[in-house]
Amino acid sequence: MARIVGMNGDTAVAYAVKQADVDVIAAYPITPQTIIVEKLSEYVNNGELNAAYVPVESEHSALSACVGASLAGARVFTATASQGLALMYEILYIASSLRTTIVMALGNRAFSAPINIHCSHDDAYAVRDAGWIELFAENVQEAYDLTFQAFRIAEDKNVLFPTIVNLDGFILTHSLEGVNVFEDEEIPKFLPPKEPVNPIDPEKPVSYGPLDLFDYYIEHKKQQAEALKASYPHILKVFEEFREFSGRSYKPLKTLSMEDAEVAVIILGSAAGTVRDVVRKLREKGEKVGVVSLTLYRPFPQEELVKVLKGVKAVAVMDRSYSYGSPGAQLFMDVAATLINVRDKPLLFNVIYGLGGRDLKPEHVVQVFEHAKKVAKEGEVPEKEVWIGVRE
Amino acid sequence: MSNLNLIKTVKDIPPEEYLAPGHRLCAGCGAPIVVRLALKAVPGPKIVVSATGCLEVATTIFPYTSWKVPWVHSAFENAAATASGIEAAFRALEKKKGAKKPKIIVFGGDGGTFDIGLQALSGALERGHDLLYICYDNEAYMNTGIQRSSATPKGAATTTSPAGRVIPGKLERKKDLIGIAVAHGVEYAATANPAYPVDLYNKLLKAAAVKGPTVIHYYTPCPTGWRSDPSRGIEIARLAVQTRIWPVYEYDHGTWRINIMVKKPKPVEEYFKLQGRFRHLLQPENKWLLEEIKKDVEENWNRLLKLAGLKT
Amino acid sequence: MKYKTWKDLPIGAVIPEPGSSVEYKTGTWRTFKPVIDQDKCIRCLLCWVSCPEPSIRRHEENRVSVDYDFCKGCGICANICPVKAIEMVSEL
Amino acid sequence: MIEVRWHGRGGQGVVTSSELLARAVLREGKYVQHFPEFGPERRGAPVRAFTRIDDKPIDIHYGIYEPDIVVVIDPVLLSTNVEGILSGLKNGGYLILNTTKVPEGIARIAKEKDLKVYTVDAHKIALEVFNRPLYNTPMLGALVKATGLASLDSVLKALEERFKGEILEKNKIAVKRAYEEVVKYEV
Repeated sequence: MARIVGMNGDTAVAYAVKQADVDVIAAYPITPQTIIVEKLSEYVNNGELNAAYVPVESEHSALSACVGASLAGARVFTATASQGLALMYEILYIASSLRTTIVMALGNRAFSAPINIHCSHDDAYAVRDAGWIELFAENVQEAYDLTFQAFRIAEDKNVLFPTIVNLDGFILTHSLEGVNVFEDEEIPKFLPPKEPVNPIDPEKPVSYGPLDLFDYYIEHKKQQAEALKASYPHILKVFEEFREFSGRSYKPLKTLSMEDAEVAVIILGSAAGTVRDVVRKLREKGEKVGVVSLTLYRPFPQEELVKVLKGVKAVAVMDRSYSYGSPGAQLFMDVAATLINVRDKPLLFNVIYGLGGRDLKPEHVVQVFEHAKKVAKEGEVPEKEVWIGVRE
Repeated sequence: MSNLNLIKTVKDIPPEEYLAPGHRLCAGCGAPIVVRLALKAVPGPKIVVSATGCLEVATTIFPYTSWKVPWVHSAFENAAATASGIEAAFRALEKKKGAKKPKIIVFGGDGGTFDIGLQALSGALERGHDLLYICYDNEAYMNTGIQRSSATPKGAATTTSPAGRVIPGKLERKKDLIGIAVAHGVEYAATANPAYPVDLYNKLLKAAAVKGPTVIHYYTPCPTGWRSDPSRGIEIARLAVQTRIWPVYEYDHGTWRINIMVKKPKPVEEYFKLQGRFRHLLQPENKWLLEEIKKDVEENWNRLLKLAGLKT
Repeated sequence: MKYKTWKDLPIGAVIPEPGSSVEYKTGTWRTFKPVIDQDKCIRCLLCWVSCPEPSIRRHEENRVSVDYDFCKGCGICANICPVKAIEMVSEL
Repeated sequence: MIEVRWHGRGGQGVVTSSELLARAVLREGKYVQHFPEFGPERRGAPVRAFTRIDDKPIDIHYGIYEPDIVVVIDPVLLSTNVEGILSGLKNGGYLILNTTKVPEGIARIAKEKDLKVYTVDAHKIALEVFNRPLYNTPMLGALVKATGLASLDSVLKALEERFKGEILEKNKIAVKRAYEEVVKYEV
């Protein structure tokens, strides 16, 4: 029988990590993720979770310890946000290149300066090139569900990449919603204990992380690139097995009313639901609008996106971040690159919204659709970059 | 400690080697000597974690490794943190699956220990992970080409503390690594030197026997960075001790001991003249710096005598 | 040496063969080579313990020999030998 | 969908009362969101919290600007922050106040906006039950009685999720008393 528990996003993630019977947690507190590590230390100190909690002295050491622990064969978890992620940056690439299976919750928060503790996707995007798998939760239930799936994906022998669950800072981390939770004894059916591949073993001495020069480095990178691409069908398989296990369905792309949409929004994270709500209302008025949100951000679901955008005339790609000096913000560039060689592709423009926790209200979404309709109608993009909800 | 099989001569050191030749360290490098001995001294299963540095790059040039034990390298400043994670993982897996926890040995150079890695080391020492941290100190960033570190001794010329007309080399004193380690409450910390292999080996035995963090600060001759004759590395190492420039001592469960007592120190000039990095100190215009160094050496020796409960 | 393709390499850039650096001979780095006078040698093992490679081999009864495949000719052994039983001889 | 906005000051348990309402409503099979407002404020500063309740899943994630219900936990705000309290409150909505006397300014606006105003002396209840000015749980009792958003039983069970022992018992008493003592103010 379903058991609904009221939890905020952080608590839900911590609860899932506990139920996943993680072996090692190494993390450093940072808003808005702190509740996660507080909860986990509480579980460990109360004997509810048999794991080693490593209270490191920095995020750099947090991820470094996770790399070591993962190589040693442990199921490993960390959580961070914003500046903490930035401090981990060096180790992000190492974690992926050594093919560790770390799972990280990222309570998405804006980068300084000026310092801000609220939601932007700066940190999520900072990982985009680092070889991690990235999932985005749109609500607290998804944050809970995706945490289990992240462990399955990361540890899958056909995947072996560290995996991030993104959840919007405060909007999800600190919001309480009803979560349909599993009973502890059900979990192993979906998530059995980790079976490490090639772990550190004194009986089988392997050297991890050697010096690699021009005679091999590019081969190793090509191998890593292909492996991340090849993980895609296995991620889909995990989603499918989770559906069988829980009855809740996850897909790389979540779409609403895209079948005959003429204009569409593409978006990540908690604001997707707000856009869907607006789409439902505009559809009632007969407007051919639709919305696509990405549960899977890396590897980027290119083929599916091309498919769902077929026949769409104008697309607003919404970024909760900015890429200074770039031809577009991060998701915009992903979408643009995905469509570049497609015939009859939609016109694209980039909407910058919600930086530092600025609320995305339904009226903002209506403005975006108005803009998109204009682009579709006139067949040209007067402004490639539109900031929404900013005082002019 | 009493049940330790401390050795009396070099002949008592086990013959098995866990570091293979074919590595690309410079001829005459002092680093592999401590590696060889540490891998012999630490009993049972072991894992090595290396910070980025000479030892790391020269022993694991893909597709070859010199290591016959599991070896992990992640980055420059995080060896202690990476080792913490490995130790924590084996601790957890030991509880859950009964897998025996190996001993973790960490090797960091002076850059990776005194400077960029000090925070991670401090964290690991404070948290009390069961690991033996060995700093192979060649007194500058040798991997990147002889740049000053906070372990570079006063007076030494490096490429970022050159012996200039106005500033004749490094003017700051070397950090006290053992003091830092002891301040964290470690049970065992010691300096060691390749000219005294029996002392070095016994210290590795003592450190390995502690359940918890221990630190060995190892003097590492570097002919390339010191501009010295590769064949004279051990001789220079011995002179460092005999001039009292590099005292060999230990902190052992609350007790300080000077292991190599130097009753009549040799003049520091004897040590300096064998190394290009110090040669400018022997010029008349730099006499003030030489005198300052002599004073420092005496001060440090007296400090250690005091710690060891001996008369100055 | 035959170079492997990206498909053939073990994942994560690991080196699964312990001590494989013995395939790389550093003996060619030498200009002078140590030659041990076995009659003078007192089997103290100071050369063995101080060799950075290690390329001084230790045999029964603590006899030693030089592994010229790896000896880089640093001369530490000759310098440290208390009875001057090791001589550095030019390779040229 | 019903949207509730809670007003109080830091340290009064504003966020807890919103959370407890969410937990009570969850028990009745409804869908909820509860979220505090986050800023750099510390103890003593005005604080708001929000609860969103619906019979179907809630997809939206943005702030509450036009609440159906406003609960003012802190009586001081009735004189210092009238504008803030009434901001966006829908015509015909509910206003639940911790007071014995509705200030004239609020009464006038309540009449204009056709508000349903309820008052309870949570201050007195809190001092008698807790011996401290803890207004949050009594205000929750008053809210559910006035609006029927959740049953008293669900609220008491929600308290059990959050509190234990003597504190739980005192909170139960406070909720029940406010539930009994809340009165409709005739606008």
